[in-house]
Amino acid sequence: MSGFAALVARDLRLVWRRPGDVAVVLAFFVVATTLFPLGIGPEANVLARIAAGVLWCAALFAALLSLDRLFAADFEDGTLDLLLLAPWPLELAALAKCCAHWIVTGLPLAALAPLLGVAFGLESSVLLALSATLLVGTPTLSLIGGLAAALTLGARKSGALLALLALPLCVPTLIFGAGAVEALASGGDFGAHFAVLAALALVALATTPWAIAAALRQAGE
Amino acid sequence: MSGFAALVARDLRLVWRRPGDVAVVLAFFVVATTLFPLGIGPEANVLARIAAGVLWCAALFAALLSLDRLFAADFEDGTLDLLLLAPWPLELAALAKCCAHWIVTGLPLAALAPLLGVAFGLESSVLLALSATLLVGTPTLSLIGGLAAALTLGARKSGALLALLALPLCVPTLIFGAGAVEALASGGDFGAHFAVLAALALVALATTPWAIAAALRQAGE
Amino acid sequence: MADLHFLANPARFRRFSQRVVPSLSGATALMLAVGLYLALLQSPPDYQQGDTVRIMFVHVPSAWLAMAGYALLAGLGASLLIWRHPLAALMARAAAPVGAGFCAVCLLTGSLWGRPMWGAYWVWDARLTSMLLLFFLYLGHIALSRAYDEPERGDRAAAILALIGVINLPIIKFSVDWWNTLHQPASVVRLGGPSIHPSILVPLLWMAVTLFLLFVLLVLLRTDTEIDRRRLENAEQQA
Amino acid sequence: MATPLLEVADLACRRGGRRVFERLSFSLGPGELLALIGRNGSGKTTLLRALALLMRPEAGTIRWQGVEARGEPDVWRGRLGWLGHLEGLKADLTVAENLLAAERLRGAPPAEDRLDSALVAFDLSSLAQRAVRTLSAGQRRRTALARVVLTQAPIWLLDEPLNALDAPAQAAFREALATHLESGGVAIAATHADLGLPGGRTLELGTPT
Amino acid sequence: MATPLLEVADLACRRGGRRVFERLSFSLGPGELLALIGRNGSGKTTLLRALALLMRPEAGTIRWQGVEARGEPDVWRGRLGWLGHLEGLKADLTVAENLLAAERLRGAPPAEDRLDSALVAFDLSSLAQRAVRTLSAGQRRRTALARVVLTQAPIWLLDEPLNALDAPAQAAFREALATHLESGGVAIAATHADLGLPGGRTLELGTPT
Ligand code: HEM
Ligand SMILES: Nc1ncnc2c1ncn2[C@@H]1O[C@H](COP(=O)(O)OP(=O)(O)OP(=O)(O)O)[C@@H](O)[C@H]1O
Ligand SMILES: Nc1ncnc2c1ncn2[C@@H]1O[C@H](COP(=O)(O)OP(=O)(O)OP(=O)(O)O)[C@@H](O)[C@H]1O
Ligand SMILES: [Mg+2]
Ligand SMILES: [Mg+2]
Repeated sequence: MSGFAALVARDLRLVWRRPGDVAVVLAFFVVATTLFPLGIGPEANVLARIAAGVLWCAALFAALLSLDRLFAADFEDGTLDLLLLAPWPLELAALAKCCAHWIVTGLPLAALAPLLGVAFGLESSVLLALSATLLVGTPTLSLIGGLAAALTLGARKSGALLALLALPLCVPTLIFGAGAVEALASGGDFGAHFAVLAALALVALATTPWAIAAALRQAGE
Repeated sequence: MSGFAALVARDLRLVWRRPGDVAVVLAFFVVATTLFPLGIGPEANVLARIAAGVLWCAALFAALLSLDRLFAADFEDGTLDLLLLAPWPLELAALAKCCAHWIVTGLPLAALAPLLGVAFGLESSVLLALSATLLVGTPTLSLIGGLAAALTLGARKSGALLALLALPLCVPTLIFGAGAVEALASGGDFGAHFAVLAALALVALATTPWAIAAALRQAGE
Repeated sequence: MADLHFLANPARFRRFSQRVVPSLSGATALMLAVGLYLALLQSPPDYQQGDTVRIMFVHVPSAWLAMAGYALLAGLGASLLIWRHPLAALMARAAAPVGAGFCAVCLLTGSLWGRPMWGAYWVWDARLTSMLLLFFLYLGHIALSRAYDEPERGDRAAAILALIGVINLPIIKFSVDWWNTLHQPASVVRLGGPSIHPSILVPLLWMAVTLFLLFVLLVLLRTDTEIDRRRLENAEQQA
Repeated sequence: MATPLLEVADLACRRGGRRVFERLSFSLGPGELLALIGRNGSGKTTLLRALALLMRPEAGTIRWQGVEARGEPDVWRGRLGWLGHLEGLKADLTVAENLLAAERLRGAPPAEDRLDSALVAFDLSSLAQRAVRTLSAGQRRRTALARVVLTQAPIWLLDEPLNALDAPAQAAFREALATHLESGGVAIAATHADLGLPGGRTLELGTPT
Repeated sequence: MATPLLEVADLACRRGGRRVFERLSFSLGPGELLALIGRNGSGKTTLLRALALLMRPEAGTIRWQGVEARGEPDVWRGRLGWLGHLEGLKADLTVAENLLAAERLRGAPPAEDRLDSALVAFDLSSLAQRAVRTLSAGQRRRTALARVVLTQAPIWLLDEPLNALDAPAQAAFREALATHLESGGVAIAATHADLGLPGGRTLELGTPT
């Protein structure tokens, strides 16, 4: 377990070394969100209608953009070998990397989303729901994205194709995340959507670390 | 000039060795676009209304997603040094890299967009216009994205900084691209929008290669 | 122009700024006091907007200065890349956050004003959005210039960005005509028309000059700091 | 001869469908050094990676004090000090931070004084607070060697440790290796140059096909 | 002594705010080899990069047959054969594709027979169709050396060319270098080992501060 904490700490320190790196992800989130009104046009009722989808989509992009180097950097400088050689389960290491990623992206994204929701004209109760869904949904994105990042490491063709499968794996989270917010806005069943979202997160937590560890071992060969 | 062709050919061959990378970008485009009908619900008039904007935004993200390794891979394995040492203008090399990127992303995106437009209930004349705007607009995205990729090369930041730099610069293209399609759909002045789009592409073509070359030279130091 | 060239040398700039800063800060403070009096007390409340109209005296000059600031960054970028003026880099580093600050002030005052006027803090109007994009351009510049281990490289990368980014400014401005579907409310058009009342116009222009002086003052002071910091870093590394 | 600590029997490995070596056997007692030599592509790196369980051999066993390494992989890994072709350093962290982070990843508590002595041994004290990205090739290699010394692991697996080192750094490495062997550790090092330690054994891998 | 081809005068370079060397001057005539030696971090790589115009020196001039290199950078670059710490190979391309692509990038038409002889010289013929990612460290280094030979450039700039090479590959490199020098070329090589060519000159860079 101390290795787990050490790995999280190391990755956080790496982020800390790049002051503003988190700010950059967040700024990207903001810019990405503002693009949709630009492309679609400024009609307030249309915007409020699609706000949840847009914000969730932008959160996915932000997570993905910062994910693709999650393991690649370690692979290229040889620190992945050191991870593989650490005398504790690789599954924990995989979890630690995803955890660090979530702390520096998912958490701030969930905190920032309500602000952007205001710009889209969402009501305050909906804003809270938005934040809550992101809080529960982004760990799934970090875990699935981490899996895709690990699979693409070995750069075999099959690996890249498997990453192609990982993207659709994020779709349920997006649908239920955006769906929950919209359900609340339109008087639907928020709770049911939210429960599915949480269930997805648990399933991801229970399965992806093993898959990631297997992919990393494979890449190390 | 033969060096230019050689560089384009080399980059295309590299992509050919890993077809999954292009597939991921296209899949991203499809998933990002189909998310909206799923999230918003099947109201045909709302969907047709936002189709152009959504497709253009998704294309922009897809292009950016694949851009952040444009020069970074060459930087890390030392081939950037060889490019810098080639006895012909670095500006041409910059253009060649962006050109190869456009062939493997912009071109397929423009080909794929009409198919997705059908799903949004766009009319056939509008579909054609969508494809045409993407064809003219995506080179600008590749060039601006290439500049952002070159600027962030030696920097301590990840792909998100690249996106932060590139997105505001891409906004005019996005506005006029989506605007042209929408103008056609709503009986506006398609030609004028399209002309601006083409002008933007020419301006980008005339300025970014110099800026990219300057950025690459200083990344090599 | 000859004057600017004269200032390209950090040491000479230092002497120049030490001479100018005291009187400049005095003048700015005085102008600000008078300006606040004009804007807050002397000018009449608008018959329609009431006292909220006073936001304009900060809002409009900030918008102008934010735009001028980015043009300044581009000019400094050019002089760094073409003539390699060492001072240009330091001044750009100093000016970017100041410009971004004015941009933020414009956005904040605008959206505070928007709540009573439009019933919303934010609408996706072309003018508002273009200002937001300008803010992002500033953020990109600041982030890029600080993203390198060697500050000189950050300077040059940011200079390249500013030169390309400035092309965007007029485009964003023109896009108002193409893209705008939600028009500015009538009250704005009335105020912005040629028949603007002198009781509003005078404090507005007064505040514009005041904030311009403030802008110059802040840039000078921050440039001084940047010179010190760069010297300190060099000394540290030489040691 | 002392009782063997490390026994490798009948090891065989393939890479990309080709067999690199087969029926490879050797054993090492306390304080013994094995120099792996052979042509480029003869399988030195492959053998080291197989010993570290970084890749799965086709056949064969690796035993430490009679216990199969694959049986308890985490315990086995805890015994290894590893230096690969790549240094395994984070460019954004300083030299000291890299060494500490690597120690913590192994689960060991950070030890200030040991850190200092490792830095001194490889003449890195003045570079301790520099980000690794600003180091020269040899300075990086020295940092990676300091990392190996810090592990205090009984088994060192080193892939071309002398690469990029200047003469004083080579001497420092030899001294560190001698100390390690004297204290009863074993070491296996792939190399093209002479390791320059008396009494080391040599294993030559066959020419690649 | 022959009239100098390459004249370097008063070169000074800084890295990260520190001065690495200053007032460095030397000149090389046809067929001359300069070995750069010095401690890790003494500035060998920095000097080579400055000579290749990959970084801007603080002061000093580089002249080739009396003409300043900076004046016609493209012409100067066309004269260089470069081997850095990094190999500059694309992992996804085969050995032959890498060599051809590098040649084409220099603007030269691809030459089948020259390619073959370069492959033979470094014993790469059997690896020509293998993707570089499946090569061992020394096999990669040999590919990079074959790339330098292919350029037929009059000036070779080599950073630790012997790194990772086995004995036969080192001999092949020496032979290629000797041929290059005999045909009137010049070469500058940073190295920690003995290059093993008679008559080469040596430049020692000062200890880093
Ligand atoms: C966040 C919201 C806002 C932003 C970003 C914003 C931005 C700007 C900008 C950039 C200008 C300068 C235009 C130019 O000179 O070309 C400007 C001017 C002006 N703004 Fe705003 N604005 C905002 C909200 C408002 C609101 C709510 C009002 C009042 C209802 C308002 C009233 C004005 C007026 C009267 C001018 C001067 C127009 C002229 O004479 O040219 N603004 N604003
Ligand atoms: N990923 C891979 N896929 C296929 N073959 C590989 C792979 N990696 C190495 N090989 C091959 O396996 C053989 C052994 O490689 P290895 O790296 O172990 O050699 P080595 O003895 O370390 O050589 P060097 O002295 O050059 O480092 C070589 O012939 C090499 O081409
Ligand atoms: N990017 C950089 N930023 C700051 N300092 C650097 C950078 N690169 C190198 N240096 C420093 O410059 C000096 C010279 O480095 P250089 O790489 O030229 O050394 P070298 O002689 O090639 O050493 P080696 O034998 O280890 O390869 C070293 O002290 C190094 O720490
Ligand atoms: Mg090897
Ligand atoms: Mg070096």
